[in-house]
Amino acid sequence: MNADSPWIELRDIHYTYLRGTPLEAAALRGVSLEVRAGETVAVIGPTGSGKSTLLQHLNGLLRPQQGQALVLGEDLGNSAVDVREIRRRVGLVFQQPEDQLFERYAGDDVAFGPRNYGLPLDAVRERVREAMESVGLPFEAYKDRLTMTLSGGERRRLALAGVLALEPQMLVLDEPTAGLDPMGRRSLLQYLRVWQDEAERAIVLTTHNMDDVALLADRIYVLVDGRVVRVGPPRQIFGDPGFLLEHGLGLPSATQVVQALAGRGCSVPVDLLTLEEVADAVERLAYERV
Amino acid sequence: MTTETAVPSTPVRKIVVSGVLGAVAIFLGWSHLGFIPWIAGAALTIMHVPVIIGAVLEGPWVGTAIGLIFGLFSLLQAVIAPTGPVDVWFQNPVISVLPRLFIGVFAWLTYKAARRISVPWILFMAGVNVGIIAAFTFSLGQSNAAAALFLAGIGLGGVAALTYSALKMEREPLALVLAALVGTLTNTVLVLSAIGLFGHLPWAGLPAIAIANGLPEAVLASILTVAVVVAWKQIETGTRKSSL
Amino acid sequence: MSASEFDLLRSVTLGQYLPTGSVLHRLDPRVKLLAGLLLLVAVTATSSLAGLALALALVVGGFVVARVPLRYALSGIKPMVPFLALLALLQIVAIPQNDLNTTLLWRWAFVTLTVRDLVAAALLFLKFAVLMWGFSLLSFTTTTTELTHGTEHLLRPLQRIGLPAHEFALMVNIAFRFVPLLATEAERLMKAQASRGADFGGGRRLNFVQRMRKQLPLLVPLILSSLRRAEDLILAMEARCYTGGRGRTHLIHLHAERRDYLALAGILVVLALTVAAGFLSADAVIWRAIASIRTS
Amino acid sequence: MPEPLIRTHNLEHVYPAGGGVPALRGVNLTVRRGEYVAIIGANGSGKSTLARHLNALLLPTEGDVWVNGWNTRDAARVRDIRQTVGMVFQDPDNQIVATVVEEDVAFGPENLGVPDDELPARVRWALETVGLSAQAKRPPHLLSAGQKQRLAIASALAMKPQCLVLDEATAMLDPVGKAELLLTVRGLHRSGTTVLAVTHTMSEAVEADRVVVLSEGGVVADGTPADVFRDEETLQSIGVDVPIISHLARMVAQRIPDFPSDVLTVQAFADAVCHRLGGQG
Repeated sequence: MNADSPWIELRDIHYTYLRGTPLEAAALRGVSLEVRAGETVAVIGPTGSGKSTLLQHLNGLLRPQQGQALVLGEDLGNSAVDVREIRRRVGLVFQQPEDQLFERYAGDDVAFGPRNYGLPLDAVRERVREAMESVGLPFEAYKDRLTMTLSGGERRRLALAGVLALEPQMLVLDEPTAGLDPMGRRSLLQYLRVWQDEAERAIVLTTHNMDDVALLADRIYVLVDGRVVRVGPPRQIFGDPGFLLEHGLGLPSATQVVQALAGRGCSVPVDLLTLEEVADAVERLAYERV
Repeated sequence: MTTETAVPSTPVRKIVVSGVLGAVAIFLGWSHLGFIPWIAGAALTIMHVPVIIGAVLEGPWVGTAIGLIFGLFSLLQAVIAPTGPVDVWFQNPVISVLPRLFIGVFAWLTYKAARRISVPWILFMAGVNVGIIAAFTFSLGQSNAAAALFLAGIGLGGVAALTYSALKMEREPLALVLAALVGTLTNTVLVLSAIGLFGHLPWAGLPAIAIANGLPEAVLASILTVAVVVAWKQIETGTRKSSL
Repeated sequence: MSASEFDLLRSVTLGQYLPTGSVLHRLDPRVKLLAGLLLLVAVTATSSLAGLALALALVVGGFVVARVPLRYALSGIKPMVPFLALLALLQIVAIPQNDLNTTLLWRWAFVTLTVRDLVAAALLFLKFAVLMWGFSLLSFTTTTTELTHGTEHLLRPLQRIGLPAHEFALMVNIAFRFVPLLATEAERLMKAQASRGADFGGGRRLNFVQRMRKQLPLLVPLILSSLRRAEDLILAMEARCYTGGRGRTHLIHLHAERRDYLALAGILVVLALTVAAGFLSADAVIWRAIASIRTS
Repeated sequence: MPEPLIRTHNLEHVYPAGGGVPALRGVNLTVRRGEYVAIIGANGSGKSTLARHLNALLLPTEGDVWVNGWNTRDAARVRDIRQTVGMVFQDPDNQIVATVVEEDVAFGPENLGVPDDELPARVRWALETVGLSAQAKRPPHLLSAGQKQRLAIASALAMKPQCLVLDEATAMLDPVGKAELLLTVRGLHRSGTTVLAVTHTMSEAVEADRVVVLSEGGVVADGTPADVFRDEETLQSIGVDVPIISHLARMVAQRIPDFPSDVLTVQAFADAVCHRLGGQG
């Protein structure tokens, strides 16, 4: 895997659940996707479009039934690949991860990953300390707390720490901010941004919150019925709101305002993404008229 | 997330907890997650753990109800989706259903009694167990000395380990371990006796199976029961700290 | 290698209900439950091959009427054939039947094989098969919901003598309601832990401790989450004024029609014959009839 | 002045396992028939605890709660109270009892002893109201999360409540599910049902015509959405976000002095902009 080849390359992936039985359900129908070092890629699509199925191909939880999955230079198609090593370097966090905590004490749960990879105790402690601090759960204060007594937001950050403790190169997040209250959502996004800027790392995430996408994503894949129907930077994807609404997808708040303004004849550039840009555009409009 | 500790056991609570833990027992059986392969192709089951947990948390009625669901399901599974020779015997409700009704009651009784356990009581129980093993070894020794000595060794080792840990552990986890042990042995002993009653297996062979299968299942059940109940009732135990 | 090791959970479809919409599907669930019980009693009580053949015909006929593909319906027994053969062999060796007036077929050292042994083996196999296919037919044609409704209605008269029929039916209903939830939950747990290095593939022989270390981190959160779900459900049921069975009315009423009584009567007759065949030693009569034809 | 539908007086609640920290500290709240009230606050502010006092799932440690004139401490009235105040919870899966959609809807009325011959019509009406008539015979675990929540509403509606409490009912739904649910709730409110929405989603709070803000077990604000969301600083200090649009309106107001900053919805904002530009042009 030379320097500039992408960390993840999916080529024409097909996946069907319970293939060959009366309950057969096609989840992916020829999906190709690419993730490069340092990038944040968002996968958006209505419920049931195959987002979660796609994510599970990135760390070998699901092996491609058809097509090729190249992750960090390994072809996940052939079973000889050490998939546990791939899963260490590509950390996947599921939806509502706080439901998957099982150790009684917070520190032990974060240590589950490093212990599975046979690290000695002091290396495990160091990894757990670093991971917990990086999600705003001070090691000394939280390591001996009963997991069940932590708040929902804290338990979700603990679950993220459990994956960060493996020091992954990439993070794959399935709806990271779903169900969090505004404060929890803001702090989680903050930790993700800090984590990504620390070193050359990549993030792949699915979400229904388009403001998160506008904030974080470098590139967006739009998935509908198991097929990629659009791919591009946020400004280009959100520049065509009609297409997204047509597929039951939401829009970032800024885009919603732009659309409402356009509908009333006050034309502002269509690819505005953040509230600041909208506010400045409205300001320009106001003073142009003078 | 705070769970009220002293929660009145209303009829709704009894029905729902029985139903949900009954679903766990069914699911463990159906998905075979409840079977752990053991030596010589036999499999240890932990499908009785939800029965013990239900009894400890919500009392004997809930334990019996979950036991009934567990029994009916294992009967149904033996008839519709059999996997091994044992299933032929489990088609008989007296073997698959009746014994399972008692797991919850005995587990609950042990749990209630064990909470008032004291050191002299532990030593007394240890003495009783040693006596039972001695008598058993003596009787089995007539026909097969080697097997008797071997089984006696295991038995004594078990009692010693149990007594030591009983003296060391706190009250609550100890009560849970004993409840799980008694619950599992109830299941093993009653099921095997029913099998013996119907002559599927010679009586002489049953004690060996009971120990070979029952003891590891009891160990598994107690680990699982303690882990779940202590976490659910947020009981601080042991070092009260993570292992880091 | 397409099937991932986690797919086992998704294939845990509860029961094998096949909605072919046949008349058997539309029968009153109480009739089907009673038929199941009668079959259990008849199969255990009879000792006659002829009787069992009759019951087998009834069950296979049921598959045809229910439009269930025969090969699929009968395939369930395949994994058991070796074990049944083993058990039959054990029975022949362990419980010799050479005392009565039976013709000796074969002898080797202390093992004797007589006609009666063969009959005993055939009985064992047929009893197992009829019972299995009978209850499979029941699960093909009846949903779990209908089963719980049928049970509740059957037990309702016993409610007056204190048997909690309503509570039992509601409990079983909740259990069936939660099994699919636990299946998806367990799958997510396995995948979450696999994503942190847990190895569920278990290709190589995991020893007991390793396997337990794999299974425990899965079972603890699974049971804890079912207890959490129970707390929510209790609140939801109390919020909807549930205070036990007294005074509750019912949306679902089972109405037995003529065809239900006919079906039950038919099943009763056939199974009565199955049991009767045993007492009338029908096998001997048939055996002699065949023998006489052969010699004449 | 007619008796309010719901009234709390110095309502206090301390969870036995809560270590003595009161989850509610003296809440005085009245809700009249036909109102649409949103109850917002950060996690741990006591929102759900308050909601569960309104149908006697929880009883006050101190103070009282009256529903339709009945005190929730009066055990004889609990059934009437819970019939008057229906509730929908956060997790779609954990509030469905039956294994068939229509039987779950019938569960409540069956408990109330609604005569057998009236049940089918009532179930059909409830499913019709939430748009799930086609799913009547299906098992719930095959529904989407949004459909399951609408089923939960139908199951509450079937008891003909005067008031519906939504305890963070949209938290686990995707945008399409959220929009459908809010549409259903708006329809119910228009046809006379009092609605109490406990939420931390601002798009849901803006739907209401009155917003009550809770912080650490006490009511810190109670007024129309526009009034409540004007004061962004104090709200943010207690961990409550203002709707994105009022945040945007405030940013524009800093750039264009007399721009109305109490705007709450996308449409209202666009109207304000065009009005501001049109007026000047």
